[in-house]
Amino acid sequence: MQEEKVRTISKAEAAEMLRLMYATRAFEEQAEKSYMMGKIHGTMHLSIGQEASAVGSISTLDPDDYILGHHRGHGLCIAKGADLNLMMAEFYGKEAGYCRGRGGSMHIADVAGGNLGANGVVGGGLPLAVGVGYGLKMRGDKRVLLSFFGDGAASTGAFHESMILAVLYQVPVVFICENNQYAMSFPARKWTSSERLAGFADSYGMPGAMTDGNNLLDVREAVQKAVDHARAGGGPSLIINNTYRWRGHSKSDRNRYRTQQEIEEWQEADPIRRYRKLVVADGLFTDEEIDDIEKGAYEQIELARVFAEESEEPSVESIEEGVYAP
Amino acid sequence: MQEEKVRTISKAEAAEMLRLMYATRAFEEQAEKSYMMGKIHGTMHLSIGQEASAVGSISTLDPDDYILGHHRGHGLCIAKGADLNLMMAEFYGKEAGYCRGRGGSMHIADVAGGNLGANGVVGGGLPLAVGVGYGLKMRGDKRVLLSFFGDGAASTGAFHESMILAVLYQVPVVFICENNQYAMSFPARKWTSSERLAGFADSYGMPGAMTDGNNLLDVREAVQKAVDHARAGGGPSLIINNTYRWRGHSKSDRNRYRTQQEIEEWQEADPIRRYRKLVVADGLFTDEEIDDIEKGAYEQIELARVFAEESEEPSVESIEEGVYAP
Amino acid sequence: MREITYLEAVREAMTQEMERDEKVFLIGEDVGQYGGAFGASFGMLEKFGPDRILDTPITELGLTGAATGAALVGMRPIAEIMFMDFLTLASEQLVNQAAKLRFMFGGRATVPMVLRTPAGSGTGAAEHHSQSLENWFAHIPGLKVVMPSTPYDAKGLLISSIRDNNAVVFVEHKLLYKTKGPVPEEPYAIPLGQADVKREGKDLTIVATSVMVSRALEAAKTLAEEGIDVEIVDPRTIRPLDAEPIIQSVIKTGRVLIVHEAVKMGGYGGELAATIAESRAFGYLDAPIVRLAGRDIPIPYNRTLELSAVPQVPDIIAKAREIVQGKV
Amino acid sequence: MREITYLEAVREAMTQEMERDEKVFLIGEDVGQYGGAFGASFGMLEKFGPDRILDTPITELGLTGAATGAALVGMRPIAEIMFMDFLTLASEQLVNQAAKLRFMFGGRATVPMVLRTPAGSGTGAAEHHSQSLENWFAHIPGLKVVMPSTPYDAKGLLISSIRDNNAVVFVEHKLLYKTKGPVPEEPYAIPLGQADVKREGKDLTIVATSVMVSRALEAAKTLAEEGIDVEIVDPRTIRPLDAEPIIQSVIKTGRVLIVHEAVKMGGYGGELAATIAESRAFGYLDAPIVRLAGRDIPIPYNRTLELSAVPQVPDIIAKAREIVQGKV
Ligand SMILES: Cc1ncc(C[n+]2csc(CCOP(=O)(O)OP(=O)(O)O)c2C)c(N)n1
Ligand SMILES: Cc1ncc(C[n+]2csc(CCOP(=O)(O)OP(=O)(O)O)c2C)c(N)n1
Ligand SMILES: [Mg+2]
Ligand SMILES: [Mg+2]
Repeated sequence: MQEEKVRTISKAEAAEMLRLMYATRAFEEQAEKSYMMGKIHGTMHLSIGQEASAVGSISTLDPDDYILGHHRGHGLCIAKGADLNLMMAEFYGKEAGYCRGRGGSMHIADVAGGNLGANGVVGGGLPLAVGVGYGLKMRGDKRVLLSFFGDGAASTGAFHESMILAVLYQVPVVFICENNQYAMSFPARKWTSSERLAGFADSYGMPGAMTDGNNLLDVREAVQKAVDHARAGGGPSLIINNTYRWRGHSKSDRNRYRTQQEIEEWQEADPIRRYRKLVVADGLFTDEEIDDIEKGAYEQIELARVFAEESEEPSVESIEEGVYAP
Repeated sequence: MQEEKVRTISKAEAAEMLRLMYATRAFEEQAEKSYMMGKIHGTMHLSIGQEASAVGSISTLDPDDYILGHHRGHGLCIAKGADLNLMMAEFYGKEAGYCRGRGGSMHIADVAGGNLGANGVVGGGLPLAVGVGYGLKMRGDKRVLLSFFGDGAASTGAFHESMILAVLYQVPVVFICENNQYAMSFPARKWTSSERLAGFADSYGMPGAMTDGNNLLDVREAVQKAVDHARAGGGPSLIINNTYRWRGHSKSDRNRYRTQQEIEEWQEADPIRRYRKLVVADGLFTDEEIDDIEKGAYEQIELARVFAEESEEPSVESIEEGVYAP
Repeated sequence: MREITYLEAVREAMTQEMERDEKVFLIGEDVGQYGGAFGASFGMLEKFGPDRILDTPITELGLTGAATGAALVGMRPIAEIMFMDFLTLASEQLVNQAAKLRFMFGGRATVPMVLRTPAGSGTGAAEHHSQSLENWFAHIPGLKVVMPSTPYDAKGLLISSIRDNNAVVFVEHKLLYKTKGPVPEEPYAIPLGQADVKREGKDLTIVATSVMVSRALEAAKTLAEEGIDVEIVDPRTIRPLDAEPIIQSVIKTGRVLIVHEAVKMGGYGGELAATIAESRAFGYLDAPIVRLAGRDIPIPYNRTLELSAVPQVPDIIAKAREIVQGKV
Repeated sequence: MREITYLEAVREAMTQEMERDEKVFLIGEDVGQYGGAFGASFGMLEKFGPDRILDTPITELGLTGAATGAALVGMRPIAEIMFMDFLTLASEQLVNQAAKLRFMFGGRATVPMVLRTPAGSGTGAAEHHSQSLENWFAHIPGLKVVMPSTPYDAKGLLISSIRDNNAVVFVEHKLLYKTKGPVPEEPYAIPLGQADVKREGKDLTIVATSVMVSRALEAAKTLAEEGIDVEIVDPRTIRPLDAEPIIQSVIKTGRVLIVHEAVKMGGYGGELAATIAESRAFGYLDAPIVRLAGRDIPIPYNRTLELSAVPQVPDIIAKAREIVQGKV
């Protein structure tokens, strides 16, 4: 069954997905290091452990389709094909960054490239998604949007209102809940369950699905179906990718709300290693080939780091630019 | 079946419920007249046609239990035992009114009497309900709260967040959606259905029920169950009372979004006449007895009108009173 | 010139812009068949169909965000929030998203949208349907805030707002909807950020917004009879503020009264007073800068109390008199 | 006296009040085991248990309303909103319900609650986690708004806020959390609505709020070396405002500089400037009233830009100098 799915994907595409997952892992590790070394001010939310959710989902898109991310958005950016140099430069707050250093980790966007941005407000992207979808639909554009959010965002009023409007206007949007089990320290199980989250689809009147979010093939299959449905004019869907973040919520996290054992169990289900094992078992790749992909990804990130560190700071004179459009 | 239910209610209690329903009908008719005659400034939302939902629900409460209403709240007030004089005086904006003329139709409250107020904001009472329930629970108070809202309020973010918190804290609150099929001109069927509304209970993890909201016995039975559950420490429930408003949304309504035929069909299902027929058929009352109750209710409202009209206006000197508590 | 109401002017501006540009659409509660709570879009559903006149369920946050998202991908939505009081529900999307997306993305996005909403008291709708919160949005970089006081301004400013490439909060006043005035039939644009002198005078400058402009004009008639010649400046756009005409007027008259309906404390009158006090007009002031504004209470239901909660014509007359007579 | 941090002062105030009055409880996102995003309630779950330290899912509107409802039936909730930016999500319940219930019900209800929230920039958290929106709430009758600038004030004002019978918005500043100062161990109450002169001086009055108080004190040292003797008044409560000490100070010095972090346009500085301009201090002014405030931009991420977005010590020094030297 898994093996059949493996074979539906070309070697080139599989290699690209592996590269994106490794690049994400490498980006996050570098981000953490840069932060620890005091090169980065502020905070960040690392997506280590959630790579299959981002890459599996976004791999179903055409290059000119759209995504809307959230605060834990580095992996989404990368999966959408971000230029790693510009992304790292933004993380470093540099003029060369995607947002000229104005946005930083929580606001990386590339509107021209179809990445409509991360968001500092939990649930903040959901109402936007309805409008993006409606805009596309209204002008007969065939593009679709993936709108990502966390289990925490699912408890916000914004979620409820957005689901209702999305169904009412039948927008071409796939809503993807990256259920990593916690909103900061608040366990999703205290107010819902993965099944209940998926069940909301029914409450609102759209197709719903639940995936093993650490299984790239599972994610990809569910999202592909929803993307096809949206592109064919069938309207929105809701997908719950069950996954886990390995790191703390952000740098202030003392991890008091979960056990080391739980973290280790989920690390056993490392989404990258799982996909790697599958493709090697299937004979699509040798271990050496994948080592090369991994190494390449880490090298790219190292180049991005250098690029970012060597880039210019934005000038203080330019500070008021960009508030208003002419 | 219906007959068995009829008999569970004493004659005195049945008479009281009939009186409350007739008083509501009479109050609304008088309110409309006063408005037409230019005696009332502002707007109002009449609950004619929804009397069984209000009276049936609130008849299950002990006198010191609580309710939280909404903008279409006259019937809820009356069912909670409001003094009709003080209520009408408030509607007239008089000093003797429940809110000293400050609140008017949309804000009538009697905190001491357990009526925590109507609300001008659709969905505005729902978050309050969670807190009221938690307050009661925290101090070991055995009282319960009925929190009323419309089908329109169910689409607000406030609804979603409130349901989640209510279940999380297991508050002694019964949430009652008076689904009168429209939010202003927006038909509930365009975004949900009565079944789906009731189904939200499941999504959040609490008991849910759906009633024929024009059948007083049906409403009463469902709410009684939920009230008992809440009082026993079982937490919140969600009940959908299906009903209909006969009048326009407010005075600006041209009724362009529904047919005369639809209105007439629902008028056939007049909740007062239906209950009246049942108790007469059952032999509990003669028609004459009920005529007397009806007449008494209208007389009470006429007295209330006179009281209100003869009451004093609030003094302009007192205008700034009540903003802050000492 | 043809006279139409402020409400009709709003509708005409929307209609003409929708005819001109198919990217413009309207979204809001009951804006379709019902025609909007005040009738602003009455008949527009029949003209433009349900794809461009979008009725929503009660979802202030959702619909404001939907407008923002559509703007982000090139549409030009007009969102209607039925009462300004309910912007308290929508402000996350307006303030954090619509206003900031462009700056946050390094200037690489545009959010061309209008959020229309009626503000103000006077209709007996009480505490939850009568607020004037314009200064909340005047405080937010990235937004523009427009407050027309006449039918003519309403049409011209709304057309400019729709054509503007930023998020514009367009504040209408319920009591103005039925007021009539001359309005050209063809489309025309009044630039945002341009104050207008509604009456020339030499003794006292009154800076007034929205419904207070007509009350000030009314007051000016009585004051003129007493020999007090009032100049009335209407900022029309409160963000950005066109301060120069105000400063010039104050330099000319040496006295200023600021009048708005919103609660005084924390209101836009403070901005106006401070702008004058830190300008070169400061040296020309012959009297303290006086604000006349809403009382420090929520808007009550009772008719008499409601009227007394915000400045009325006699209040303006009395305060103007005091200033000119040196009694403040 | 013992020195503790501002954050510890906040925690101590909550803890002592919860020990004193069992009606007091805390509700907010991650206030339990996590101890709050900034650690304000760290350890309180262990002390008071989950019935009085309520963790919530992400529900700003819901939890603010829940606090309001609990207050309406006699509890004394403290709600924490993790960042002031998210009050944009909660403001309906705060503004329409908590602030107005009492007035709307004819004075027959009380809503004794506190809503604590950290405001301000300086932590690199960018546009959605750095706003200073205090003037939104200063504009709302029925609310009180408190902005402590020192650990001592934080404890005493928070105790008063918890004991107050109204809805109090208690604005903390992220950058102050780690600042230390003398704080008595026993509970004490600083009355709301009482300004405090943080430094006496004769040449210039600086009215500053929150983190700007310490920056102004810092600036005053340098200015003193230049022979400029600055008086610093901290309103501490911005609604109600204790205007008298400010007016008296301006009468004494004849010059005033208003400093806050929030964006200038539409900010509380306007209220302060207008209050002075319409007071009897007007006649004593030797210079225009000057405001120094946040730039007209959202708070950017880049460290240098972020610092440049709001007043820093050198900006205060420069502006004070200009005023005293007659250059404005
Ligand atoms: C509206 C809002 N409330 C609170 C926060 C603070 N906050 C940032 S991330 C977060 C948890 C989000 O949980 P979830 O949506 O599950 O995403 P995850 O962090 O788990 O990826 C919180 C509470 C916020 N950014 N926005
Ligand atoms: C938040 C909010 N949005 C809009 C309105 C305007 N409004 C008042 S009542 C109403 C419809 C409410 O529908 P529902 O909840 O079904 O109650 P019903 O009027 O049908 O009894 C609307 C849109 C409001 N008062 N509050
Ligand atoms: Mg999560
Ligand atoms: Mg309804």
